[in-house]
Amino acid sequence: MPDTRFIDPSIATWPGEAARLLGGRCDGCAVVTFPAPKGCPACGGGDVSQVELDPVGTVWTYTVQGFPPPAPPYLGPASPDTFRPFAVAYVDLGSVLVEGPVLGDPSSVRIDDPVRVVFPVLGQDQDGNDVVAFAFEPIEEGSHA
Amino acid sequence: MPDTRFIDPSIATWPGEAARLLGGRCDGCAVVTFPAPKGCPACGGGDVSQVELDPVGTVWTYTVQGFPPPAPPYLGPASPDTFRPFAVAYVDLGSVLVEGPVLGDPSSVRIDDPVRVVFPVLGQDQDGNDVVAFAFEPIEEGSHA
Amino acid sequence: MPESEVVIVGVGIHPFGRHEGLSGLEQGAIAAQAALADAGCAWPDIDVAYGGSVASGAADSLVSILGLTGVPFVNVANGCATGGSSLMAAFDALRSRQCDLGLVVGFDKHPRGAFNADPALLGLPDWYAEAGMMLTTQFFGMKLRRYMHDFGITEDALARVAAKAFRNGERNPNAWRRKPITEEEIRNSFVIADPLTQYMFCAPAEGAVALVVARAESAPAGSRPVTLRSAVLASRRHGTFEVFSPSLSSTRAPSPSVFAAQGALEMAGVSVSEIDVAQIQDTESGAEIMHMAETGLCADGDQEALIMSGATEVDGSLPVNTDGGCLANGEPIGASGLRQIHENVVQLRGDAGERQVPGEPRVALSHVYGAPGISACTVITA
Amino acid sequence: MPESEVVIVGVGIHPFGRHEGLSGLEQGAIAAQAALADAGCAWPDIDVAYGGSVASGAADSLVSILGLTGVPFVNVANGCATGGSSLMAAFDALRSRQCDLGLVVGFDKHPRGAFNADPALLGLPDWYAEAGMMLTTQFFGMKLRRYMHDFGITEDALARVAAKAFRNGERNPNAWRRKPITEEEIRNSFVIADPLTQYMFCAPAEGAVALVVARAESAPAGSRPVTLRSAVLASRRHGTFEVFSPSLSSTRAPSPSVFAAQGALEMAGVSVSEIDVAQIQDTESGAEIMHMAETGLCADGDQEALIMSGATEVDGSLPVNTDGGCLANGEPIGASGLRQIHENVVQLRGDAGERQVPGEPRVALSHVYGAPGISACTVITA
Ligand SMILES: [Zn+2]
Ligand SMILES: [Zn+2]
Repeated sequence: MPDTRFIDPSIATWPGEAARLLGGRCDGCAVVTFPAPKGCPACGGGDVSQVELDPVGTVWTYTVQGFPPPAPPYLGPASPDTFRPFAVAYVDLGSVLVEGPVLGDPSSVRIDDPVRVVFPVLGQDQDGNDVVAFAFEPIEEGSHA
Repeated sequence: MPDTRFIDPSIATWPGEAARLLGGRCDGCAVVTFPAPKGCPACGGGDVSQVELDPVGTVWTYTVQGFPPPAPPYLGPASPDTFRPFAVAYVDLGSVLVEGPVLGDPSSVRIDDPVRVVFPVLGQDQDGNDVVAFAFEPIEEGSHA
Repeated sequence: MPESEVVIVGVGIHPFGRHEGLSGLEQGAIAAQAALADAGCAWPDIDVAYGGSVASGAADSLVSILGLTGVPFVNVANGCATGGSSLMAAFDALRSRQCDLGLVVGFDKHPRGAFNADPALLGLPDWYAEAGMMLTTQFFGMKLRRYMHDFGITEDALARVAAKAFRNGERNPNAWRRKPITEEEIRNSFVIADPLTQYMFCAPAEGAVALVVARAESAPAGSRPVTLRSAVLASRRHGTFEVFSPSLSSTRAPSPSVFAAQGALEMAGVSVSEIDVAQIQDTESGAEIMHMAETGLCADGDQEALIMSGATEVDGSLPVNTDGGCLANGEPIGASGLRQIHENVVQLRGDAGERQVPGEPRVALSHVYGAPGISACTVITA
Repeated sequence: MPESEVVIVGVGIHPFGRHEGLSGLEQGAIAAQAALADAGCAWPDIDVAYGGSVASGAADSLVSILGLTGVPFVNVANGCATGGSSLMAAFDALRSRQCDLGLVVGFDKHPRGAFNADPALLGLPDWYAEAGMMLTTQFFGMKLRRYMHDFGITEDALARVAAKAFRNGERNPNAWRRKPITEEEIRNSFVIADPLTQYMFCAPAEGAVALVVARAESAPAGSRPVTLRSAVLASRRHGTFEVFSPSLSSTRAPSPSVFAAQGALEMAGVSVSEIDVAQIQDTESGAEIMHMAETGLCADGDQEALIMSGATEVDGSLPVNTDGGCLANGEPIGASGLRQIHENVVQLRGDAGERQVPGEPRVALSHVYGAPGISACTVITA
């Protein structure tokens, strides 16, 4: 029977209300990288500890993906009928900038917009399982994260 | 219906009793190469004329292929049951030394042995056609080529 | 303290574009023969050769077409910096070995469509491609969007850069795209990665370029040398913004282009204000704009006024990508960096015809940049 | 007239063999870190890097493990001569640019079984493979058979060469094959390509080697430098006998190894009689024998007596392949040439332990040879 699975269990604590992205912090120089690297790209050090990333941040830069990514490997809607342009952004989470899709109207995304990490269904894999990935969702002005 | 075809019509005048291998002679420096090259490997000249190679020569060096060549691409007998070690030689045809299999008992081949070019069936292609290739055959002492 | 000056004595190009029935290697041989003829020497005179292609096989296979002379021939595989790296190594060989003549060659023949990449080969996780983020075009859009925000570059400037490329291509018989396109058409073409449209992006293509280099005292009689003052390569540092990065450091570092350009100017003993003509990496319109500042040709943000006032046109005060760049020539990766140097040599010789920079340009800069974060720059002088 | 002497100040090796779960690149990083530690310097000190692999990806990807320092890193792709070509280019860079420290690295990880080749990629017709002639082993058998005929080399000598390799491998902790095999076992093993048997051939393998090179005046304090006197590359001339040749010219020319060795000796200002230890390409037993003459170490035909008298043993008058060569180490193509130089450095330092050449060797030659007819030679001195 088809199931629901996370796209890569090593990159987040999904499932759960308070799911978080997982990065790696270098024990030597404290630089944070997502996903957790084998060795630190900043200092070459080999000791990296897992760290939960802040769930809220701001858009540092963005673009709009105008055409369907090649599928496979893309698991989202990729046919001319189902594809809709979507925004992709680097989101400044304080310790690190993480790249991810931004939900909602791509034409409304702006630099410095506040966003939070969410875990929506991206699409289906070959076996018919729903595949959950991470994305960012705009935080409405006046709402409380 | 399966047919008989030559492995590459550009390299010999097969069929016929007097079939010959076809090389290329450089119009500039007269160096002969087999098969005919696009440009002369000796002088870089671009003008190369087709030339029929002498059908008899002598073994310049040889080895014995001890294991079945990977099949495909090899078209000869390649299963453990059907493979028999065979000799391969460079044969000095005067104008050029040509590499080819030597028919007969591989353990009896020696440098300077006289040989002639022949066109035996090598094996079958995917469509069941007999594929004819070239090889060299020892010339018995006392016989006339 | 250079002991020997190195000069470029011959240039050869096989036109860029699409060439049915001609392999990348064959285009490389045509370019090499043209460069040898331009230098007034022959293939057996060459003491050392460096070259490469990304998709068309080993460059040293050229010996089977050019002739088996015994020449030491080193294949270089540095992506977009293949030409620049080859030239750097040949430059060093001539100076270190006191040998006379070297050949540098780059060629390629890519299939149509975007360059595709396998995440595993690049050390990236599968989810990165599955989630729709493994597209080079997104990187270009995002690097540019931040730059426009920080330094006030407009979409008008993006369209102007592309329109200039096609106008310059029209005047370049070796270019692929030789029809002008209006800024309106460019802006209204399909949006690939906002703010970049289809006509603001270069496409994979075919082509080949070769250079004959010599120690100055060994330049063939009758050749028309220009001096290769420097060739410098730099790779990325931690904190730069590169393609295919699931995350970026919270602290930023200057691009490798900054160090390659500074190094090339310093080695050449030339100040950036002396540059008369520049060929810089324009994978898309915004790259030309950002690279103008990264190479030091102007300050961040000054591009808008320079471009809109026409300064980067062939007859402007700072001509950039006079041969139409990657936008008009397409990008055969192994050949693209050497195409820039070919154009700079043609400009310094005064041979550029309709696209000749006026006023006898004497100092030229070239700059390439590509994955995984490498840049190569050269300075040549008349 | 070398302006600056170049020295090797650090060597590092990842053992050759089979290493489940460790990529070629990771082995390369281990070798690089070992070479840096041996030199007493750190990765950020390196001013220029050259390296390559045939089957394990771009060498400059090492920066993502070693650190993003901005170093210019050039990938070289010259098959068996990848290591030698990289060393040559680094040598030239140090001398031409007056920079201090360079890294040269080679690594590879090949699948089990023979190297397979696609005829089209090599410019060969399909019939050549269909007729059963596209096997490297045939080339080795045929080149050797003619040589044995012309110069009186026996099958006893072939077996003796392989037995020596495994004996030397036994005394080399970094070798893959470390068990002696008797000459009888070697002769009686499966006949791959008469006169060559299974134990006379090397096999594809895994491993990595790195060297740190410096201008003599910049050698790190406390390092133990040996002098890199020359690094020379040569490609084939018309008339040589190379692998995958449907025909050979009726006139013969000397192998590229002859020119590479002559060039390396000449550049080093060393006569062949001064060589105390040599590492030469031994893809199979006969190659070691033929390359002894091609490199000038002896006259054609003299090998038989030298080998049978023990002259090429570790304690002989002309020690050859003291680390067990390709036969005992296997062949990770990108690393193989640098393994030879690693062994020569270890011998000149007197650090070779059980396999140490007696009498304080002072001059060492290395030689690689491979498809499509290229050879690289180096001379180092204590
Ligand atoms: Zn760190
Ligand atoms: Zn010719």
